[in-house]
Amino acid sequence: MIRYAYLIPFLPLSSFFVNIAVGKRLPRKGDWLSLATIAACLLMSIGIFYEVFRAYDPNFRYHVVVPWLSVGNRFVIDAGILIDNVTAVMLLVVTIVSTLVHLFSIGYMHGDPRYNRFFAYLSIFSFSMLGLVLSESLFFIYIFWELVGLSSYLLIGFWFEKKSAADAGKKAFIVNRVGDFGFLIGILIIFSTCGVLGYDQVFQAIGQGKLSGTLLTLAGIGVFCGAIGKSAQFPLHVWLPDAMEGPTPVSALIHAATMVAAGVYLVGRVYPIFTPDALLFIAYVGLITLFIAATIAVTQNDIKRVLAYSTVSQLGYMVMGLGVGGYTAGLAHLATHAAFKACLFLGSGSVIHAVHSQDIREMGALRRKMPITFVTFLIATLAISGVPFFSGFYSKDMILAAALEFGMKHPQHMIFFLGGLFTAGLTAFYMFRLVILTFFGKPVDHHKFDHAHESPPSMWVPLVVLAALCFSFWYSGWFGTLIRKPASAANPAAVSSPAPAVPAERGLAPMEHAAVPAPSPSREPAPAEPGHGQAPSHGTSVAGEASHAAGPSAHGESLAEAGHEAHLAHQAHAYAMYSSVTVGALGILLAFVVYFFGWIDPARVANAVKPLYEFLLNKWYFDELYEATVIEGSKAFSRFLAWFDLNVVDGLVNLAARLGVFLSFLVGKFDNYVVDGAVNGVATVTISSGSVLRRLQTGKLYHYVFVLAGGALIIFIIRAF
Amino acid sequence: MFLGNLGSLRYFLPEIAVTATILLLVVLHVASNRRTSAAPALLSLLGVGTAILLVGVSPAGGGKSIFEGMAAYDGFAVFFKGLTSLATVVVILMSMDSTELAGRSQAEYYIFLLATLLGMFLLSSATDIVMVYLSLELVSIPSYLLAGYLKGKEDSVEAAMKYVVYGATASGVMIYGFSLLFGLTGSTQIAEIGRSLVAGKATLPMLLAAVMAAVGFGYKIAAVPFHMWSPDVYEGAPTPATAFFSIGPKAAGFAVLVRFYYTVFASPTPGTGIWHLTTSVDWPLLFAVLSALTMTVGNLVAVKQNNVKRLLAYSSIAHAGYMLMGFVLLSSAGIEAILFYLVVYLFMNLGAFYVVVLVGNGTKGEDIADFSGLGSRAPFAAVSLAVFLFALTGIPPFSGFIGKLYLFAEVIHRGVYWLAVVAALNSVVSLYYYARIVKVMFLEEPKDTAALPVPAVTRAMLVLLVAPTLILGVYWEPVARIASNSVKMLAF
Amino acid sequence: MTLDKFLVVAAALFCCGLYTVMTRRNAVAVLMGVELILNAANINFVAFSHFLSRVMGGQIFAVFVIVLAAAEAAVALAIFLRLFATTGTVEVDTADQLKG
Amino acid sequence: MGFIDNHILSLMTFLPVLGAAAILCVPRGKDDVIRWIAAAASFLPLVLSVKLLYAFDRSVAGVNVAGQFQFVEHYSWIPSINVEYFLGADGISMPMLILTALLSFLAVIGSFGIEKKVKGYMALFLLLETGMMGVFASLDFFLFYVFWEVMLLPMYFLIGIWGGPRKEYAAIKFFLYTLAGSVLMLLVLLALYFNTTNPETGGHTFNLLHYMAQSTHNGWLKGFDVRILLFLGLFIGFAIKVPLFPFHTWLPDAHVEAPTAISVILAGVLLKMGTYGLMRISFPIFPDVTRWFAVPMAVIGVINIVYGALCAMAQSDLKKMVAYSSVSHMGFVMLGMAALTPTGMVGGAMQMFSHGLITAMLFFLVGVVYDRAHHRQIDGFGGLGAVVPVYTAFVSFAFFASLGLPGLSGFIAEQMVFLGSFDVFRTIVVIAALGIIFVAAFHLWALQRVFLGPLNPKYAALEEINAREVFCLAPLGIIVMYIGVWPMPVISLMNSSLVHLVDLVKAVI
Repeated sequence: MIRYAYLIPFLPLSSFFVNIAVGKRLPRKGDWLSLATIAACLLMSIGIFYEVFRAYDPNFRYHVVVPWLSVGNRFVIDAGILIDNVTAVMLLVVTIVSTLVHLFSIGYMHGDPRYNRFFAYLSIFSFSMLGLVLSESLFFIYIFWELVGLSSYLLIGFWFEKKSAADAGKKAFIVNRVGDFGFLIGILIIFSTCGVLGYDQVFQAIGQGKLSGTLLTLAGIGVFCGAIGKSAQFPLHVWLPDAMEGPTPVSALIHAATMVAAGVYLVGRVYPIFTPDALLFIAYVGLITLFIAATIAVTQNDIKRVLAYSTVSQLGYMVMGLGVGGYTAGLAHLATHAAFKACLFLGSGSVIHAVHSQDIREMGALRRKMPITFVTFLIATLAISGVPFFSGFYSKDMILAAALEFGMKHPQHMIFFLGGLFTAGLTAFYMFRLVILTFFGKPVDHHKFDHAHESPPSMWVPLVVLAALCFSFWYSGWFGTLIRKPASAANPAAVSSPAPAVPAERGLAPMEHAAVPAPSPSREPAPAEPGHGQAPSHGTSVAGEASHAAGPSAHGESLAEAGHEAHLAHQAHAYAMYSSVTVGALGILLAFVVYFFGWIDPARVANAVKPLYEFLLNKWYFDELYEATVIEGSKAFSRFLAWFDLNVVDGLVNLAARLGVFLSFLVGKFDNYVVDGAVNGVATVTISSGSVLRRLQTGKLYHYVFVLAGGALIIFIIRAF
Repeated sequence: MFLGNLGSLRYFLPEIAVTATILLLVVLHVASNRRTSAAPALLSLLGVGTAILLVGVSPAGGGKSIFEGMAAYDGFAVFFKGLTSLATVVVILMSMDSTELAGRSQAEYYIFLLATLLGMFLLSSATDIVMVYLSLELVSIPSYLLAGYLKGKEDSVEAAMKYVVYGATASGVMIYGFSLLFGLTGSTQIAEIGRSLVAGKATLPMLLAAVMAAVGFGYKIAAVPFHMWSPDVYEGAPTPATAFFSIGPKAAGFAVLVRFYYTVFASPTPGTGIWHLTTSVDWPLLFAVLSALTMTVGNLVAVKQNNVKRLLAYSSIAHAGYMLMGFVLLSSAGIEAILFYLVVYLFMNLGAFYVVVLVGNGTKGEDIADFSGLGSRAPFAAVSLAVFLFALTGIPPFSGFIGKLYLFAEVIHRGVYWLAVVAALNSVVSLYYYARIVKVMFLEEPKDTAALPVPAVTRAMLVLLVAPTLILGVYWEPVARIASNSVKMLAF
Repeated sequence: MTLDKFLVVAAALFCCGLYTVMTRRNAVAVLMGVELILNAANINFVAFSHFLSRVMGGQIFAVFVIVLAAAEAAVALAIFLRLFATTGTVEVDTADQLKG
Repeated sequence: MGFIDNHILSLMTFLPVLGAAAILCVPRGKDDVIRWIAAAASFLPLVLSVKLLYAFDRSVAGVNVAGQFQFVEHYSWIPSINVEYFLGADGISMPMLILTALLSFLAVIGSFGIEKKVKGYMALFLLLETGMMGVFASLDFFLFYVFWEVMLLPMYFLIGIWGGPRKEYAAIKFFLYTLAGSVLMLLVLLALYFNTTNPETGGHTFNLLHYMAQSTHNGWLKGFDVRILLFLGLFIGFAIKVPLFPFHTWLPDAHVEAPTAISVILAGVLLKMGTYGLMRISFPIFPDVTRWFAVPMAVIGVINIVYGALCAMAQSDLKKMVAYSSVSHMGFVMLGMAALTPTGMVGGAMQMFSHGLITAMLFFLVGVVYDRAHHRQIDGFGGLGAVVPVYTAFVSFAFFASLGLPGLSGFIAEQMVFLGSFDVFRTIVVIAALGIIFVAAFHLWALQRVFLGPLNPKYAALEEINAREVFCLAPLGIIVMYIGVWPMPVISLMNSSLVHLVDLVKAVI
């Protein structure tokens, strides 16, 4: 199966082309085509996952490249795919969510005038996202990075007649471009020092010391900037809530489960290039994000916006998790989050579909009308709130554990754990606030309530599937084993052994083999086995295990120390688990106290801390700040430049013309023709001097003779003396 | 080495043909009552045609001094004779077309025209200052009459008055300079004068003589600051006469300028094609400055003109400036460039005037505004005029570019970069006013949309003028060869 | 009588002529100025011929100049007449239609 | 067949002008006949260019090696001053020849809607095509110069007669600017001529390859200072054409006033002549000065990028915006070339090719809406996406191509420029990369104001793009996408030449 992996992105791409071109004329407007292709992708992904899972090798790699672009003999960029365990998991996540969203959309988008276009866009998104997951170099991930941005733009602005939707699409694209600017700089730094862009080649080059120190940190932060944009991290998180203008399935697929997680995936993919400083930067960005977003989520009343901010907050968790060294934790949260957040979003879509409103203050008691939606939504909420036995508990707990462990080693950075813990409570609170206001209590708007009904099966089946994936048993066990933190490439100890990464096979036709890089110094380089992709080497797992839980500073330390680390990690895990369960419970409790039992009136609380409430309600005024500074600033600057261009640069020659005016004034022949600024400047000078000169031609004969004689005299005098 | 009078006649056939034609015209004028018939024009065509033929078949070998040293028979003179008579043919045809001249006495007009031509023949071959003065006056005096030929038209008479006074003064100054030269050397033969001056240092009288001679020649080629008569005269004179002035006397002026200065104040370094100054009178620098001034003033003032004839007058001043560049370089390639330029200038300038005559016939006006919409009223004439104007600007693939190329090339080759830059910038300026005419012809909607009739003969003439302008822009080797052969000048 | 004296007279005459041309308004007077210039040259020719060279070139030249001056004057006067007929005046500075 | 093979470049160059001559013989009023003759006369070079593409040997460099030029036609033209008729193609000129053939043909098709003085229009257009082809095929500087200037006249008339409201101003401005640049070039041309001799004949020469052969001699052209002067003279001449800041102000006027097809040619082909000239003439003849001037060139390039993008953002006229976006994109070419690395150079050349296609699409598209709405004010539309979906799709495609979306050719070019030049100019490239944000911003902003949001009821009945217009756009779009996905066919076309060029520029002491 894996040998056909390169086909995966092309299936949705073909359906994109068909749907965009002739979709309107196809039966059912081509929705089946998109669904079929993505389902095929799902099947292939399952196949691949099965192969990977069967191998059960933390170092599994399948790497194929074909030459794509070359200039001279030094500049070479290859196209290819790289499948390791992370990829396999990610493929599965993407295809599952995508398939379910396709299915859900059939019902949700029913009757839309641009139905076929919607499925075409979903297909191009699936293509881009799968390409992003499979790409084996920074260059290609950047390509697909932009392409998912495009599909996001198209889908957010799908209902472009709404100005807010069109605005949101534009905002998303441009904000992402800001992040991509950093990404590009990161790529450029790496390329200019290492001369390669394939992940393996880059790690190898960094290991050889071609790029190190501050520049490496900068490169890491640059690449991470891409993630800041795509994963809506502070300070570029502003686009994601606005992106909710898109159809809800899109929000679920792109802006909750997959595309926004691409940033996290990117960080995971290039993890070895991050220096400890870069990781610390990443962790802080994650922390700030998760906190800010959660505080905002508490006050929002739009069901999708609450979910959007919760997405931002959860992405912050993932990023922070990666930043503090919880590699596995961050990626695990990515996977679990994809399921429960997609479930939440699709659930919200089901609700919106039913009541035609997004304001939770107009809902209430919907559990009676929409039991399936309610149950699935509740399960997902339990998952996100970190209730034990649900997937969110499993992964968030790992993140908090990693943060605590990091804090134990570096007490000055304990804030990661504390902030994360506090926000976990906050998350539970606002999520249950949402559930209670939506599904419990009494109907607020009877008209809407009466209209509400359970969604058709095409919509609730995906909900059920996703809800089923919200339980933790799906993930526990294999996840931590298969997905291991890679060694930092910059750590000299990790690369003191000859770099064993086997260069990928080249050829015009995709060739394959399993390359097994060394995760630890103790390992012998494995001979390249040009054969089938699943070449397990279990012997490596011991050493791999040892470095698994280690913090960023722990690489390359002795096994004894590794044992100590393991102990520390275990301890941290326990603490984190207890405290997170406690805090989560408190949050849920508070939500019930306030919104279910009504013992505390939220309006009064809000009034009591009005400035804070306003501040949060207005999302910390980020949009206003950006609007006032960056956007207005650049617009004003561009207007200035346009003015400058029209008046100064074009006028540079005009300036000469002004000089000409002055000169002609000096000779007493001021000529207002010159002032005509519209005329090209050089011509103006010419004309003005021409008109001065022509005044000499008075028509009076004796002037002519005078000039003749005078001219001759002057010539004579000049020549004579 | 000097051929006697009788022996010289063999080398004087074109002049004789022209003289005979003039005499015949006088007879015709006296004998015929029909003063406006086409006979004089046809007769002059015949005469000039014969002259061209005689120039063409004139005995080879060159390098003869005829009439006891008064004139030279050399490639240089032959070239100018051919050039000026060619110009005269075109002008005669143009005059036949012009309604300005219709109804006026024809024979007199052509007598003056041919007399001027005779003067130009002599001027381009004169090797004695007496001869120079004589032929200069022979060119000038009929020109005055041509300028004032439109009896009753105030402009024309005013032009003639200015022309005659200015011309007489300029030639007076020149003759005074000649008298000083004669005093310094005791000879009237320019070769002799040159030899006598070789040893001498630059005395004040010598300088004075050089400058005063420059006044006379400068007036003839209309170089700044001796150009001021030309715009007024060009505007006032009948258009065919203006066309004639802008090429014929100017070319002859260049001929005598080159011959005089190169013989008197310089001498060739054998085998190199390079001249060196024999006296310390640094006239090349002087004329380089005049050249820059001339082209700049001509172009700048032209920009502001609204009368096409006047505009072309200034443009011809500017072109004299370009040609002067070749004069200052003391190299045969420089002179070659002038000769080449004169050939292409002949076609493009006369062509432009031809269309002006055509439009003047149709609209009775010569303002730029009268050309508006010509592109649709008379497309062929308009396209031809555009070709001529762009050729005058010096844009490939028209011949004017090649002419400029030769001039620029030699200037750069001799290292006078500043002059090259000035000239280059001037070309850009010139585009502006030439394009103004093109603009009104093609880009503006005409006030009057009636088609302008273009007679078949005129059309044929325009073709005959456009063709060389185009062909010489693409393949000019033969003309270049003729020019380089014609540089061989008598110098003894 | 030395050459110098002739030359000084000629130079003075030349200047007078030029001055006349530049300042007089009446066309006929201007023409007279031109004649002065030509005659200044003539004096030079004859004087040089007499004092410096034994050839007759100078004198001959002077004769030519005189002849041509006459011709020129004839043409000029004819033109002035025409001017008078058209504009009613022979003032050169009123004839300034053509300018610029 | 042999004749065609031996004279393929000449045929490509002169077939259009033959077509123009044929058109002049067609009687007035038979506009359709004229149109089809013009289409045929521009289609034949396109066919030949395909033949050229297949016959071209990609492995040899050309540039300064006489023997490695292909399709060479070498005759003496004016023996007395050694002007030669010398045509040939290498990797530098190949993409441009193909681009010219393609865009010319499409522009003729795109001009079928012209009703005013069809005869003159088509004849001038074909003359223009001859000029363009000639520039890209010439290897003799004199010949190059003649073709270079030959383009001016038709361009002047095409803008001046068939242009918009301020056509006269725009036409003369274009003409004067360009002529000013080319007279400088003429002076340099002559200086080169007199300082170089043909080793075979000993006479002076206009042959570019002979200049390049001299370029390694330190004492050539009286030393480095003179070479700097000559280089700058040429540079300004080319910079006006590109156009580089601050010589770019003719461009917005000319582009805006020109009729659609002429804007396409202006932006698609004429702008490339400036950078082509630098590659073909300036760089190999003055390698040492090129290195000396690399940083200023990069700075100018980056100013173009950022400045052009910002100016574009401020425009209210759609066409003017596109025009300024050309300024921005040509900055990438300059930046890539200035880096003097193979990647940067290929990136720059790639950008020339790609921008030619993309900007042609953009101008065609602006023309489509202008034909229907008779104005181009960005704020005067709104919500057109609902009325004209196909048109909207084309515009979106072109805009995304223009802002450098991966998968389309502009992206490849920009990235190669970045990757190739970052090593050399770090800060400059960072600023240039900042430009991509602005580029995205103004494209999307315009897209939104014109096509998205609530529909402006004035345009509820706007006509959808028609088949002829799609015929003009589709080939461009397909090529843009093809190159974006699989750029090697184009890169390999110029690879060896440009690598050789970089070696040449870098190698000299």
